[in-house]
Amino acid sequence: MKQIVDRLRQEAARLLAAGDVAMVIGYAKGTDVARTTPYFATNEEEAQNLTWNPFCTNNLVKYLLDFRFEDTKLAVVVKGCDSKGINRLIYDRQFPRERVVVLGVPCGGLLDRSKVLATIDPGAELQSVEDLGQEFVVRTDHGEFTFAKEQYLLPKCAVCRNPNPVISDVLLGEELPVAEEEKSDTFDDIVEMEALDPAAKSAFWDRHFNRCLRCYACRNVCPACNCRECAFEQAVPGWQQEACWLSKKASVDNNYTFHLIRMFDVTGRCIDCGECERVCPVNIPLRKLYRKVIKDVQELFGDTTPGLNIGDGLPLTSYRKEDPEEFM
Amino acid sequence: MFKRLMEYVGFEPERFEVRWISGSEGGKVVETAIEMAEKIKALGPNRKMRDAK
Amino acid sequence: MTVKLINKDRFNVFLERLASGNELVAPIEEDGNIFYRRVTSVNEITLEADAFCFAPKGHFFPQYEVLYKYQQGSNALVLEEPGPAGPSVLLGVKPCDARALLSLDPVFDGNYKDAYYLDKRVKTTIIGLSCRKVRYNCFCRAFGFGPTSGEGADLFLTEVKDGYLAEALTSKGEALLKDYSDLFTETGVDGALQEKEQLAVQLDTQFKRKVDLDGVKARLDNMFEHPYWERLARKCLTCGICTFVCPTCHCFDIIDENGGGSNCGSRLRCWDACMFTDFTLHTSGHNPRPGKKERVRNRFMHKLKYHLDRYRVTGCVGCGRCIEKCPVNMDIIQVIAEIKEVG
Amino acid sequence: MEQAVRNPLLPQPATIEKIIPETGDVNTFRVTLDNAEAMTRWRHEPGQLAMLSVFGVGEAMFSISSSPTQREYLEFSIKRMGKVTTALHGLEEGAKIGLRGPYGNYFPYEKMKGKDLLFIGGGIGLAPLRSLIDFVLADENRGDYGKVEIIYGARSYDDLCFKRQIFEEWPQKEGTAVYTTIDREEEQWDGHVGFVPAYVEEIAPAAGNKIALTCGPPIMIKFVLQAMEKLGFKDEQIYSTLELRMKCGIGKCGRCNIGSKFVCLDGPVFNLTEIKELPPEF
Repeated sequence: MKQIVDRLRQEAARLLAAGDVAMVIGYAKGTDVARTTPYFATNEEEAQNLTWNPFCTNNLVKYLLDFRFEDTKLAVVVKGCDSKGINRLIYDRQFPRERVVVLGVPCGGLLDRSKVLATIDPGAELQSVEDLGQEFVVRTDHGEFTFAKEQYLLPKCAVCRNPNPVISDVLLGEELPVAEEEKSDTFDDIVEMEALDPAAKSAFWDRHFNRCLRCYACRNVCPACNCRECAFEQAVPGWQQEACWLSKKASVDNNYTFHLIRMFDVTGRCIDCGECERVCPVNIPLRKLYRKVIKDVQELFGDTTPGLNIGDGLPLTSYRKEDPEEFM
Repeated sequence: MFKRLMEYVGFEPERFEVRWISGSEGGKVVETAIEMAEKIKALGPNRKMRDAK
Repeated sequence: MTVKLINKDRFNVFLERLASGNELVAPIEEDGNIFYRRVTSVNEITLEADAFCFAPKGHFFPQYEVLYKYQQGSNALVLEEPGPAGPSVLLGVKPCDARALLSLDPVFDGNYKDAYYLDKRVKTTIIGLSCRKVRYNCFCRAFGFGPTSGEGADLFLTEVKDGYLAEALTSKGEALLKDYSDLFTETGVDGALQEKEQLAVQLDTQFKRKVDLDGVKARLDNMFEHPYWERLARKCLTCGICTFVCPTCHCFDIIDENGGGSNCGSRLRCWDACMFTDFTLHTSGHNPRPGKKERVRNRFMHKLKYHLDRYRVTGCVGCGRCIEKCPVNMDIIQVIAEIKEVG
Repeated sequence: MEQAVRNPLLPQPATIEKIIPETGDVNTFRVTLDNAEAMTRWRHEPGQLAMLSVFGVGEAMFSISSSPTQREYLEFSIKRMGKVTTALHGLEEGAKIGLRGPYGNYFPYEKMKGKDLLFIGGGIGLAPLRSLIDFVLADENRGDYGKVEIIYGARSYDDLCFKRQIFEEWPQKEGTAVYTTIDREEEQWDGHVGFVPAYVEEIAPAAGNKIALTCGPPIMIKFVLQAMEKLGFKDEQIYSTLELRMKCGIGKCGRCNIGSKFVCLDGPVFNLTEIKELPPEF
């Protein structure tokens, strides 16, 4: 891991010094080791603040959009899951391939910070962390702890199919092996949900959506949500004078509308980076929604997870004669 | 897709239907509407996504 | 000031009786979140939680509330206000949240009195509770109070060996002790007070992060144009989490909702956030705070300077919630330190 | 804490008595409160604001463009721009709306007594100035003030508001001068052509014993202020009225702040010395 960090700093410093990129978007230490923060290095000196560890959860791809109307070239650090977001933005014509240098990190999985803290002590200060392959070693002010990956990975990492970036210009480390049997997702959690009767499903989502604060963090962090202006923020949508898409009142009915529209919008486009669920301040199981559409798209249109390569057509915007008509 | 999603969040499957009806098939429109109306009457009013008040 | 003691068994009776006679609002857990909600059964209450819990400001300033209903006839316009709030008890309020209400009061009070907030404020009795643990991001100490300060509460509880120490801090608190005098006793109060003092000393050692506000306001007075804001704001997603979890954020929007025909409906107010693009957007398309930089700057300026300028109380109480929930680790403690460095 | 008696967020029912078209997209709405007693009790000062409601659409803040000396009704001159203004423009005479206010501070007309007044307006920006112009030109107040000069411009002849007043009523009063200009030449127009700031420099009003009041699009204000400086006006002599998006109008909703000041409470009228002390965020 130390090697990755060294390589990252070297590469970033080189790119910045040579003037190849104006900025390297990566991670730096935040509040503590377990709270890394997005970091924007603009010179060689700042490049030395960049870091990498199994707490680097943020998907940094979204930040490219802040620069989409400029002409500078940028470098961005991505994990396997995030890298699909690069393909998303390129496919959606939101960021040109030639303006981004992708610094790929092979990622052995991310540690679930809350689980770790719950095990040690919620007040503990985490000082360093090391990925040893099957386990993580975390040094804290309470001593050293070892966490088996099986139990302490973020949920999305436990079923990860893409530990290696699917698109990258510089790979900062050795590619990680992927076991054959891990290559297909069985969607157990979704199947379980589908099996419930309508009333039970309804009760489940009512409870979760009822507490949605409509902070829009899920939307703002999502690389598939890349519209210049969000329909939910248009006081007067052009084609529908005087009517709002959605009331600002965060009641359960409006919240349903918000989440269902967003869900439908990312159908066939969601790359399952899991950021929406991570950022949700009220723990709404959003991946249960978005993974459902991934599963359905796979079943109906035979597509794999979106974002694996740039050329993927979008199943809902392209017509094929063999498309199913199960609803008729 | 949409029907699957509606069902997933707890709408009864019968509440949403799509039919392919040509402009010359007036009778089919009526039939479908009646059929649909009966199904929905049997289900009762939709409580979902209504304001709690 | 009356100080009494209540043992654990009686405390449960106290809760039962509070819940039956009043609207009782207390911390309740749902899917790993703790919200202040109306209690239907006292078993739901999670008082001992050291966990993250949302601020109780929503009891006085709900995420959305009807301001009035309107009905427009051919010749008349009828506006109907909602009825007054009933009496309620807000239980288990942390010192930072009780203190936060003192920061909110001058906003809703003043020359124009906000009827909705003040009505609930007047009719609510606040029962505060000492913290039993200092969380990693807590920094209330920097604002001159601590995890055992009751300021802002009517009755202030501290969990002790034999139950709860109860200190009446206002006439409402006194009234509560009087109403339930059969449950509270004076025996053992001295020991409990000592225990509370020990707890205060012990909690004081638990603060991990050092925060010194000295000179921050003075620096901010001259920092509006500083390049720091641009740098700081880069990582912000401009979501509304920090404002929604903040116990002192009070921005709102007013919206109309038609219901039952186009001639009637209700006007509501709902939480809004200074982080949102459309918050200050003019009809003309002009936006005084068009980007992340302006909005992030406004938020920190508001918390650490504007609120203080205007109301003589800080807009931050050091609860640490925004630090904990921010998806990109925007950390107000680091921001305070950096302001002192660069300003 | 006392019990809140009155609810400041609750509007009073009001009626649009008359709609006076000013330009292609500006109407002046003459409004009375439905409660006759409330109408007699109503007082506002020149430059103050009020919140108008179209129920089902929303509320928006407008300057009261009629003079406080006009006690029978209130007037609002409103350009069709967004949701609420479009809805207002869609209403007919006799329609019911909601009104609350008055809000904000006002032009300090007491301090201006004995001085000459210079009004500089652009487009719809004349609306807030109009309440003060009509106030000082009212018979009962006219003696308190010196010369009144009005420099007013708009994009075209059609975009000039209050045409009857600027061309007939005001110039006919004693001790007044009204200068009008439009941005581009037009066939029927034989008056001045050019932007307001340039016209101000051309007219070159003397700064002595004068108070200047300006309102218009931000870009116009910016250049007008530069022109004024050239003409020797001191900051204390210049007032402007600002506008930001507002929702509550009573300093609670948090969006119209410029630094620690709220435009709805501490404004909309600011002296240029105050404006220069504010952070440039409006």
